[in-house]
Amino acid sequence: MIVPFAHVLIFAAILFVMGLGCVLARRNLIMILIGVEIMLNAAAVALVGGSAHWRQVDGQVFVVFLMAMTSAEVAISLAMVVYLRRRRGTLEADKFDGLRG
Amino acid sequence: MNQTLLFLIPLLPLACAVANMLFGMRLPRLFAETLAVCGVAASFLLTVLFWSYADGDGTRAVLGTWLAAGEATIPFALQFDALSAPMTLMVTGVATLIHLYAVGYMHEEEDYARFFGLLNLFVFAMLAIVLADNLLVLFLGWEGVGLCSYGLIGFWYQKTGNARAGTKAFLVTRVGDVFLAAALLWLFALTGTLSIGAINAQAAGFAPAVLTGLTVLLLLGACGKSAQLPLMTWLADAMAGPTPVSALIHAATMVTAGVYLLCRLFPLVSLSPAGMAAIAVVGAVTALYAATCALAQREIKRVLAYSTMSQVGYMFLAVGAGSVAGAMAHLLTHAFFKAALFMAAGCIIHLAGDENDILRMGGLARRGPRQLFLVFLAGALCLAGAPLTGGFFSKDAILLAAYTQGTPLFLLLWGAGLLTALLTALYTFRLVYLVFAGEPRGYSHLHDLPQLMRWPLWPLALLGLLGGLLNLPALVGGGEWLRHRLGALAGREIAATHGTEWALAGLATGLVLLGWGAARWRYARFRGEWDNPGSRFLLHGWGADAAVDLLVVRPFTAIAGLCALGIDRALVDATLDGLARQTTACGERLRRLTSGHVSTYLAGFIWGFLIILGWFLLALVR
Amino acid sequence: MTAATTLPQFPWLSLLIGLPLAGALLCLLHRRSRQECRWLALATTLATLAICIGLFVACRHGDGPWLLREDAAWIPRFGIRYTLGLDGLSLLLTLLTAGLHVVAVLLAWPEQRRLPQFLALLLVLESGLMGVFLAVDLVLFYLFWEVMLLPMLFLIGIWGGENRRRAAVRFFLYTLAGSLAMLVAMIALYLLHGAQSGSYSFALADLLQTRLPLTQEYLLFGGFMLAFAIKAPLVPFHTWQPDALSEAPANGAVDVTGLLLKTGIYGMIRFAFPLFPNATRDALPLLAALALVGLFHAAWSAYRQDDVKRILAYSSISHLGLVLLGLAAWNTTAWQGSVLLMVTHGIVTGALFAVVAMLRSRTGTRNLNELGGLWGAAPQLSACFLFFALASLGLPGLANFAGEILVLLGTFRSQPLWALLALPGLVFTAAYLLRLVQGTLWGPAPAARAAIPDLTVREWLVLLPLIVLTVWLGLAPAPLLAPLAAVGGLP
Amino acid sequence: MIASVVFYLLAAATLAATLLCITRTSPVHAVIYLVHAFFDLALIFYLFGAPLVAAWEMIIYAGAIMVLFLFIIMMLELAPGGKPLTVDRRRWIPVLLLSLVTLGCTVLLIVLDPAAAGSGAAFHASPREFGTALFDRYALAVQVVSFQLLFAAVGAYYVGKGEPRARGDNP
Repeated sequence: MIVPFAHVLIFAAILFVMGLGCVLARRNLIMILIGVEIMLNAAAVALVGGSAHWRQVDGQVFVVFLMAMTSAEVAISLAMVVYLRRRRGTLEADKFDGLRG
Repeated sequence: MNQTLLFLIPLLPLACAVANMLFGMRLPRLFAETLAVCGVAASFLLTVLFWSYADGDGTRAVLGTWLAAGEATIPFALQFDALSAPMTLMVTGVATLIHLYAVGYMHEEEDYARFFGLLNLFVFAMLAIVLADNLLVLFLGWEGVGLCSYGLIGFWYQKTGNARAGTKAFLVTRVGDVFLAAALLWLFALTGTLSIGAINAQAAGFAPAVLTGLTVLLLLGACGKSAQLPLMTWLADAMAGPTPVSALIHAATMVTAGVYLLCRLFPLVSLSPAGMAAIAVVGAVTALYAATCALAQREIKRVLAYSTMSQVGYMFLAVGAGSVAGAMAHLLTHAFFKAALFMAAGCIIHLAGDENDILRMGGLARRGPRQLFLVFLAGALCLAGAPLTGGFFSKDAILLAAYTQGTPLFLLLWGAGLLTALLTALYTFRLVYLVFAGEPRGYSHLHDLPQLMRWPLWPLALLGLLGGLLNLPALVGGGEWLRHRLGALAGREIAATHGTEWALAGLATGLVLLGWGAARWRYARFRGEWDNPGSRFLLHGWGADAAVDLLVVRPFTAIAGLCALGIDRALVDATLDGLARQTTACGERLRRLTSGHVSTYLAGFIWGFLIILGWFLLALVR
Repeated sequence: MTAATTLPQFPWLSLLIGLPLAGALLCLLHRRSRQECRWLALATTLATLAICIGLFVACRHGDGPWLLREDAAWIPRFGIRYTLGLDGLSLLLTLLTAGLHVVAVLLAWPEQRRLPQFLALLLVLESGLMGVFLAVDLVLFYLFWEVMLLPMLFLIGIWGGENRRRAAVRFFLYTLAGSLAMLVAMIALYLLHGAQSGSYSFALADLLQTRLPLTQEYLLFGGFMLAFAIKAPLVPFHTWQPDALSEAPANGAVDVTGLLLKTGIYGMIRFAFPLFPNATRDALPLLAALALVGLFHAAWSAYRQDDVKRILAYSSISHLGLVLLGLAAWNTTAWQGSVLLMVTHGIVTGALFAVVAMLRSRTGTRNLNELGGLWGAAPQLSACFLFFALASLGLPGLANFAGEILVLLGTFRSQPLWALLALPGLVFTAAYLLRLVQGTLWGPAPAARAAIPDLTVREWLVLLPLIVLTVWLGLAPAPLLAPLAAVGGLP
Repeated sequence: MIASVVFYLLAAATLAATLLCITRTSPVHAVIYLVHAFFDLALIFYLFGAPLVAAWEMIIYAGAIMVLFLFIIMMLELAPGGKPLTVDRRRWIPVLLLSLVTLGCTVLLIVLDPAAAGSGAAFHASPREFGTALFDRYALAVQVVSFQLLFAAVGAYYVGKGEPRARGDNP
């Protein structure tokens, strides 16, 4: 293994936290989706690192599934974004508080 | 005739009462009235018929068991013996005459059915007290009498004042009943039974402290009903009821129930000297207190009410001095002449057009019917204790009993008795002069007097005058019939030399003459009533009413208010409502959390995630 | 168990519970015609009463604790059985329930709004109460305990007075909280018993054998007592009662049956005291203290109330205080006295509520200051009102006195101080009841009052049996006390 | 040993790109940086002996998803204001730097083909091995995922199809 597994995990963690920060901090829907993407990729990194560490190919297979799921998710969410944009004229996440208690 | 027929004596008035109450209004008026009078007259006749049953230690009749639970078995039982027989005779006799008088007095009242129903019910309750063999039947009569006096005092209920007087009477006597109930419970705990015979028999076995306690409780119970200190404030206001009621209940029968109770339980009461002293003191003090109040009263019936309170005080003094015969003699004669006085007062009020205030009467002797003046005078002479009248002999016997007791306390009480005798003579003759002598001051013309209100007075006045024969002392060659009849129940043997007896008789006569002279000097030619603070103080019964209101009624209402509003509203409800409000407030805060912004939700999610992470780290570390 | 010989073999007790339910269903089916419903409900309640009287006559002299008993498996897996038992105590209470429900149906006669549903709920309430008084299995008892609440909640909630919602909800939550405590204690007892004896069962007879360490016994006793204290009601938990009763429907039917909701005392005698003997013995002084506090607090509060129904509600709490004192005195006379007082209080205060309902239908108000001078306008109604007020006052010769004097006699023998403390209660009871009578009957009639009709035949039908009962129980309560002698669990 | 150094360089580059992506105000810039980050990730995957995954990363993520983002952003004219995309020296420095680093790493990787490095048994999953694993043990999962993609497509079509009703009416 070229790099100690811990470092890979740390790297993935940092990446994940950045994605999370983006989701939490940003107002714009698109940026939130980007944040989600980053988080998913961080997961992918961890998976690949794991498969390299345990010398199993399953990790990589999972990354493929992960990518499939991500693309499905992006497809729908961007469709929603378009829909919301047309309906509400804005993409500010806080404006969509229809579920307010 | 077997004993159970004895039950007819009390049950006949009860039957007539129930009949009157249920169907009174539907029956023609005459039928309802005759039904009422016959009920009482019949029981009077039965008492005469059964008179022989009372010889020796009397007969005990049992109708059936009333209560039976655990070890408490209480039957319906009557005891017709030497003590209860004369009392029953007096009650039924006086009641019959008063019923006749009431028919005349209430002839323009349309709610007669209720009146006669209650009056009959009263006679039943009084007979239940008199004939009771066990204390629970006595208690039944005791409360029944209280109920009837409540109903009859508040008979003219349209004026709330009357109803309030009725309520006051019921509540004050009810306080007395509480003490009686306490004694009753204590006796049951001690002896396991409530029958009076058994209690009197086992009385010797009780400890002195228990005896004194019981006697004090019985005394307070008797004070309630007999309007003695400290439970006497209700009697004066009870005059709000119709006059026959005052005559029957608040002169002849109910107020003497307390004395009868003490006489009935005399074997128990006499065993505790402290108890006897207490009874005597209460009697003498009340006699003095009532006599002073009677001096300043303006209404004719209130004077007589305070006079009754005073005379009953004498009876208490007699029981305290150990002479049951003296007490019973005075009780019987007093019942006769006081009933006569009250009925005469009723006639006077009727004549003067419902005028109660004696200051606005006067000159009735010449203008009113001659008979009325003579009857009233006869009653007044008995009340004042003029020599040879019934009142004289019975009161003298009581003073003699007190004097011969010998202890310094009883000498003091004997002195108080003498002073009361003087005051009694004074207020009696004041009454006579103000009503009958001088010029008419208030009323314009005299109403006519129905026949029925005239002739029932005579028998009672005569019985009052001849009351002395009941227990004529040996001094004047009398056979002391009542004391011999009572036998064992008669209490202490009054041993006194003839010299002291003559001296006391002379002293009493002197006091009466003194009283009469003073009254003649002051009131023959009426020069207006003194209106100084002293007389006002006496008028309001030494401010007793105000004191009771201040010390008892107002604090009670305050505490009740505290309970009702304070504890229930503020404390219990508030805590519950507070609880409810807190939960809604928490709900509100939680609601604000769901702000609809995605970011807050995600933040929540992250916090949760961190906590789980922290938990695992902790688990890892430990 | 000795089933009375004269009775044919028939599940009488289940019939007692089932009949009112059947009646309720029939009432709902006949929703269309109000008249039909009325007669149907009356027939059902009268039939139930007839059965109760029949049982009373037949089983009065049965020996052994259980006069009549029915038993069937229900949920064998948890050892829950459908067992109904009739002993002296439940004999009296079922009789009282049946009687008061006949009165309730008669009172509900003129009700206009949705009468069929009203009568149906009333009948369901009756069957719930019967169940409570007959159930011997704890789970069955708890079931009926809850069933009893629902109709009451709807009756007050829908047909009630102005702020009926609040009163109904408060009543329901209060009782529910209490019964949850009982449920927890019940289950704990069930498990402990199972652990000790191996066989898991909810039957009262089995649970009586459990020997618990003292602390556990206190806890379980507390659970049961909390539920029964709320239903009794004892003072700290009593505030639901005046609200519920003063907001109950105007025709008074629910007040009369509402009194029966005081099954707390029955629950104590049947379950709490026998199941936890040591805890009970130690808790007696506390119970007595609560009883006395209840007696005086309720009497004083009643003195300052203006709403007639609230005065009666507080008076009912005050009487229950005396009943509890009798129980706490722990001797035969006091116990029989308190059970008798519980029954007669049901009759007398029920009658008073009926009279107040009639008063309200005539004058349209329940406020003491607006009433007055009733005697002139309606002498018969006022006479009945005075009669029942005096009976409630504890006038000797009328129903309540017999119970009260027995309680006091019994209490004085075991704890003289308690009896002496309870005695002044007589004066305070007299005080607020006479104030009630003064406010309504005496005094000048308010000018605005139109002429008031006197008692109608229907109202006489309601009051006459109650008057006869009050006098009969006052003078000869022996027949009622006889079956009590053999009640199990009594000292 | 070189491989580790390359990894750390690439990791640093990815983190920097992501950081910049997050902090951009305009979504277009953010997407660009993200694409950049995905390239570095692909290299890292390759470094960990997952060439197929690296290729897919480049194709699917960088290629398909980010392009879709860009397309959506352009379509919805989210670009801030009408300001033309002037070349602003200061803004392009970070991009240049990152590109250089990425380019350097790529070159190094090409030069140091791990297969040739033979530095110990670095794990290397050949496409054959990957293929058999994918379609042998995870056959079912593949079917499921394919369904998932189908649903996503249908969903996107449906959501996208709805013609906009009057603007601003609440759903």
